[in-house]
Amino acid sequence: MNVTFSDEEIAFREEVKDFFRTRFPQDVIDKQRLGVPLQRDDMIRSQKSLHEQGWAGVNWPVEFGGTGWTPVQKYIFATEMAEANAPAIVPFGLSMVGPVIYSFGNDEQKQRFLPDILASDTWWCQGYSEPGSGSDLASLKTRADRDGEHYIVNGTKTWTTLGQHADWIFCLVRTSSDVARRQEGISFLLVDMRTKGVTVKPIITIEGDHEVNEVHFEDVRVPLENLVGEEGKGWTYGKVLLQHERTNIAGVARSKYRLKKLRAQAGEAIRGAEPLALDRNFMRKIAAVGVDIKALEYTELRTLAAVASGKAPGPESSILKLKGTDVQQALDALYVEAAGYYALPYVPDQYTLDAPGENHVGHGAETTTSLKYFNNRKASIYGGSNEIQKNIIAKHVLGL
Amino acid sequence: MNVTFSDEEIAFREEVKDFFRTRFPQDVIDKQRLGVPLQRDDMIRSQKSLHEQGWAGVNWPVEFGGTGWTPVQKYIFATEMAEANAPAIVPFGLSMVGPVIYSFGNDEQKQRFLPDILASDTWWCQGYSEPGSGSDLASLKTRADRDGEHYIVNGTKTWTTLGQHADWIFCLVRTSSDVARRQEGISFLLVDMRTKGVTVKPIITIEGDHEVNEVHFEDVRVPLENLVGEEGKGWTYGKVLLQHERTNIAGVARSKYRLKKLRAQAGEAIRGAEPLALDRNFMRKIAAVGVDIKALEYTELRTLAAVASGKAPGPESSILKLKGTDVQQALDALYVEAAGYYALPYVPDQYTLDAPGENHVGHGAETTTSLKYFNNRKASIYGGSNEIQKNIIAKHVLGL
Amino acid sequence: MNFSLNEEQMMLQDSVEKFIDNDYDFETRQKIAASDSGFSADVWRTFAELGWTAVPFAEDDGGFDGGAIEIMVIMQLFGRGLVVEPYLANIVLAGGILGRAANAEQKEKWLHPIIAGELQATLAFVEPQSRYDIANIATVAAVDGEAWRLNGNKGFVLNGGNAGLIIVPARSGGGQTDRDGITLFAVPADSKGITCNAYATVDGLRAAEITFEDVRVDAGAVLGEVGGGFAVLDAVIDEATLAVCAEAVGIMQVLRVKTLEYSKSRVQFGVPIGSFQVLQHRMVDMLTDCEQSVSLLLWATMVSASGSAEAKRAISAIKYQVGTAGRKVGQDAVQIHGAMGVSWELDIAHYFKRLTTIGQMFGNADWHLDKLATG
Amino acid sequence: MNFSLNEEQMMLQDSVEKFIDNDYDFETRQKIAASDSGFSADVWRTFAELGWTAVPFAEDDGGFDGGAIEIMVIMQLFGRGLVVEPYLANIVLAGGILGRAANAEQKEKWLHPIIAGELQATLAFVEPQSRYDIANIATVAAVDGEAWRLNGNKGFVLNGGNAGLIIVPARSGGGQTDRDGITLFAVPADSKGITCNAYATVDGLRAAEITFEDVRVDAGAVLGEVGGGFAVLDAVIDEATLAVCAEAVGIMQVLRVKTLEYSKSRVQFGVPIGSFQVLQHRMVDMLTDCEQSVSLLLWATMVSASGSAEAKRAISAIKYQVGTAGRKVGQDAVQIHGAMGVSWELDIAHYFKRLTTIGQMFGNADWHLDKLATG
Repeated sequence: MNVTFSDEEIAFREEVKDFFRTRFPQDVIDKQRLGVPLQRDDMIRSQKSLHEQGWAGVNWPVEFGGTGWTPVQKYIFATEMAEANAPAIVPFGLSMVGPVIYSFGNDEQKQRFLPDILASDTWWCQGYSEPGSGSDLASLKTRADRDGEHYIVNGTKTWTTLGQHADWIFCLVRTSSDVARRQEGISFLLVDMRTKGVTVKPIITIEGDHEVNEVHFEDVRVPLENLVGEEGKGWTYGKVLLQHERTNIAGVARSKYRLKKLRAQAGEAIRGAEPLALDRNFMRKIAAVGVDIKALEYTELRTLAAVASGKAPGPESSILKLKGTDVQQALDALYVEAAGYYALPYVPDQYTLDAPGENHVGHGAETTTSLKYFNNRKASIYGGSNEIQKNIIAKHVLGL
Repeated sequence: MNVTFSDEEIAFREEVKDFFRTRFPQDVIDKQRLGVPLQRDDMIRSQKSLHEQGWAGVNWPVEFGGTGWTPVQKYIFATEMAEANAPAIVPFGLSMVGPVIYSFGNDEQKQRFLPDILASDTWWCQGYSEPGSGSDLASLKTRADRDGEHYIVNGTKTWTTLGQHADWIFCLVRTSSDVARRQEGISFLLVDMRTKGVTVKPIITIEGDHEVNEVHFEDVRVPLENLVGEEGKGWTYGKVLLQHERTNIAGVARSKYRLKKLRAQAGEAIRGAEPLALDRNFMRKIAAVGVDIKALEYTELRTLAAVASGKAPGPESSILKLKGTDVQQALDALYVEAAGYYALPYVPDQYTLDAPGENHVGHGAETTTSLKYFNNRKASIYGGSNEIQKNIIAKHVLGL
Repeated sequence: MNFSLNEEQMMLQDSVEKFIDNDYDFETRQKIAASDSGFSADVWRTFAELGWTAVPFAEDDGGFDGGAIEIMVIMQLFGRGLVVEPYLANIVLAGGILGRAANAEQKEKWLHPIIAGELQATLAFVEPQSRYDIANIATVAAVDGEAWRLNGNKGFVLNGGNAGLIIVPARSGGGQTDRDGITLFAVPADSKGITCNAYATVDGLRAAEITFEDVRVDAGAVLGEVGGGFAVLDAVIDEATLAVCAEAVGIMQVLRVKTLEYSKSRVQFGVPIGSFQVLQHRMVDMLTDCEQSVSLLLWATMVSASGSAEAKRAISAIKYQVGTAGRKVGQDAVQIHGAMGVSWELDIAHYFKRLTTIGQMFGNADWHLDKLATG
Repeated sequence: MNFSLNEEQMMLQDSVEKFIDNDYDFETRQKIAASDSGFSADVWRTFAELGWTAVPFAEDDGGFDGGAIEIMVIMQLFGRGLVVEPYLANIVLAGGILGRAANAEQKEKWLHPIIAGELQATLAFVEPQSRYDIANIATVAAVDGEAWRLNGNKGFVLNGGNAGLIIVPARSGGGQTDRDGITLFAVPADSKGITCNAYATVDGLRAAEITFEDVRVDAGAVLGEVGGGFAVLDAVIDEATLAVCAEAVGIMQVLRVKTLEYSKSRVQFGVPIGSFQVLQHRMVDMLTDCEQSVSLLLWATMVSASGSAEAKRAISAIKYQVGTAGRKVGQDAVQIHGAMGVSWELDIAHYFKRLTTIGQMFGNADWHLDKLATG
């Protein structure tokens, strides 16, 4: 047992640091720091810079252009990426549909889709949830009926994050109703968003932003070749996808960075006020979240170590999403608390790359704290609510 | 709306204060203060002094010797009794079987049992739980089969609190198995503990005390006249009994007193240590429990006021037991925290009415704090676990 | 000891309740919140006509002699309706100061138009550095002949962009956090040297950052004693704190009931989600939190109304409660509503946001727990 | 970075595990706990024979050169077995001081017999007024010619009634809470002037209040530098804190697993109680708490073993964790076991009690959170 990095690992860390300091788009990092909302192009440029470095497919196998990194390297990369305040990778292509395609797709699909995903040349979005389906994903109603060489897709997907930017959508669709279990008869289908009959309608979320969408399918003709794997096996692929990126969802490295930033901020005399660090109660709350995050960091490392040594992830992996979102939301709340009255002004337009004007309300990105808090209540709802996660753990880990 | 007491209420309060200062057994109060365990006789003398004052039947109707007090008087009495550090009334006779008998018993039973209960001349205990029945009370197996003028009782009751002192036991027994619902076929039976075939076996609880018992019935012959109300209706009577004393279980007045004592204690330099009151974190915890207790006090007052004005108790009453035990257990834990290392010695024998000797470990009753904490984990288990309480509220109050 | 409203209070309750239930549905509220000023002049006129703007003022001033109980009745229902009209800024804050500290002439000039619904006003009690300490005032009032000259910054001034009158606590003496040396000024919003940066707030209300640069006001602008403004300010902030607690309790009750209803109708896995034990117990906890909050609100209101010395502690207790229990109830309401709970379209999100912002105002839960711990 | 035990550590783990699983069942433990001395001389001899009493000491001293990792391995399993033998008092506390501060002569006199299992010892680091501040020492060591004279009271001395040797931190200079001026003395328990009031503890262990009245010890009793004992004491208390955290994690894991098993077999309302969603989710929380605790224990142990500057913070983190998560896991284990959980007869109650007392020792959760908040 030991906690130290090897010389190679230290060298790798410096390489990653250097990359984010020099080759990653610095204006994007500035935007992150100043609370300026990122545009589609910002996210694409960011990911393309990773791709140029060969670092886009963090978890992908080498044969498909992945990094082949050790768990410790992945940990270092995630840590340094968060430390650099670089935006998280948009997960739909690189972390979700990519792994499904290289795991279950045919060779043609691999050649057709993977390079563009890796290069961030296509933007993907996710078509799982439906109005009414909620946590009961298997109740989905969107149908794909065969018609010669095509499926005819009809139905509605919802809560489609960043769907307004997407070129392609991966969907779970019902290809058969004549099944014993609802989970059967579901297939995994790739749909070009420019196909006739696909329409995208914005949904405004609690904080007032357009981040998610409803995607309607009306007699959308999708070639049969866009089916991934076997017809009727979509549920299995979809589940694998959800499990695949557990550690990503936990976002431990980012929480660690946010904690550090909050602690540093508490030491400053913002707006002429006494530093919050003099408020023992607040510092105790930071410390308590810090303990959770440190525990989570080691839980993640244990998971990575187990997987790398060929073991199946143990019970420790199951708690990553649950506790990871807990911690994120606790941090959200602490940022709001730190901002006091300045969490309340709604002034999204003041965030630009130009130097903040005289009318800038609050210190730095202070007034975005409650928007982030409101928005991120979704963290315990999306991707299978935390209640569903607990049901799953109770069943599959505890055997209840 | 107003919070002030009337002149009559103020006079009543003085009367109660005076009673506990002068007529209530002062050695019992001393024992309470010094942490000396109470004996059977202490409890009986305490209750007899209340009876002499006409205050034993706090909630009983006047016609059966009750006080006829208003809700505010009951509130004042409970507050002053706790303030005086007088022991709580042993509930089994006065608060449990008494009300069942005067509500559902026949005249002969009323005349036979009520005066002795009121005068604390008979000690009652409760025969509800059975080994295996737990929170699922209706699964009880103790049988009472008719044989002429008698029931023949066979079975085992458990967790019978203070059963070692009891003259009589009231039991839920199965008088018929040929029923549609398990709750039917249960009867409410009064059994003289001196009857042949009744044996009492001590159970030692977590903290090492003998407080509860197993009571075995082997072919115990109980006269038919000891059946309360109708055969097969025992479940209804038993439920009424459980609901009857909700506010008693909450023990708000006692928690309020304990909070006050803890706050005072925190101000003292115990054993030469710095006063805990200098520890802001500890005082914040006390303050937080204090808010809960104040809320509970007003919740109880609202319940009493609603009942007095002829309304059925609203949803506010349902939370009394739940939140009341929460608060008790929070206080238990704070007392342990306050004692530091001195919560750990196990020295029950050092508590006597004689002046504490040189070997007294800890300050006052400090070393009893963790015993109380361990013992009182039962508060959220006995009398229907808090989980069961929540099920009941969800069903009957929320309509779920 | 008695928990019932008297006849007049019940009439007030009925009147506000009817208005909220009949004339102020969620859609109406959302339209008003999205309007330029963020409140409806029509609705405000109705408030005045119904006498609600006169409630807490003395009869001599044209008021109804109401107090903490009447304000609780109004604000709890305003919570239920998620009312955006600036009752807090005009009546409780600015009106509260004027009712206590203004002389006859000042009352006629400012309080009467406020009661009549003709003047919008506010109290600028926050400064960028003050956090929750209302005595932390860096805005300076300097004597300038017969007049005064004000310099400084006020932050998060509720209703600031709409107000014709701004009541400004400024430092005429003492150090930056001293209670002594605070003077209250009634300053017309169009005075030379005032810059107002108005904005919407995340809960759909309005506020502003206001800068005072050599703003000259005459001696008639001083409300009460020079240097002795703290006691008045403190009492009014206590009243306002209690008022938003009543609003918060109103919101919590709505969230609880709507969540319960939703859980009975929303079907997942073939059954209403209200049949899942985990959600059932959580809704029992919501009930407990709501009832405990109602109890504390009643206590705090009753002791405030009776002028008891306990009032300050009681207000800290209920503010702590709505800060902690309110957060839990709000978060659980959103969670049980699932993705719908974080949709702009549904009212739940907006109740949740307002409950959250109340938690941030007049001292958060931690601030008030500290007062209880050290008091 | 690597989470695996090395070969020797795995052998140690196997050996302790075998003993706990084969030779130390709950009934055996209960009998030993109820005995006069509260520990089994036979078992202690076995510990020595198996070399466990030598683990953390230098090879030169007859030890195995073990460190934080080896102690974690042992203590976590001792938690699983609820071992009452005074390993903490003898090996970690008294042995820890001697290993660090004793000279060759002193080691031969005291450390070697301890390693051999022949001498019972302890460290009297608590005073009645000290609470969790180990520098708060009122016991006075006064120079008396070539010797020293000790006067004062020590509280909650673990293993105090059994110990032949008491290591006494006493104040030879400085104020009552100064870190400077603390001197460590090795004092035979039969020295004149010592009064020992021994008692059982609520978790089935043993401790004592010990009074020193003009106890005379010669210069050879001083361990390390006169007045410079704090650094040694502090390091040993850190090790002991980490050791009881490992024990606590072992206990939490047992409670979690036993509760899960119980929930699968205990039938209520015709179904196993483990089928109730509320209990399922609570057991998921128990799992989370246990796994998070294991993670922190590994972190704290690894940084302690590597001598990192992070060690002190890491130990505070795991102690905070076992204080908070441990309380929750313990209370839930009892609650899910229902009335059985509060019965003396069942092991659950005893695991719960030991977990609780660990929470009270070496600084409770609050104490350590404060260190993290201010450090």
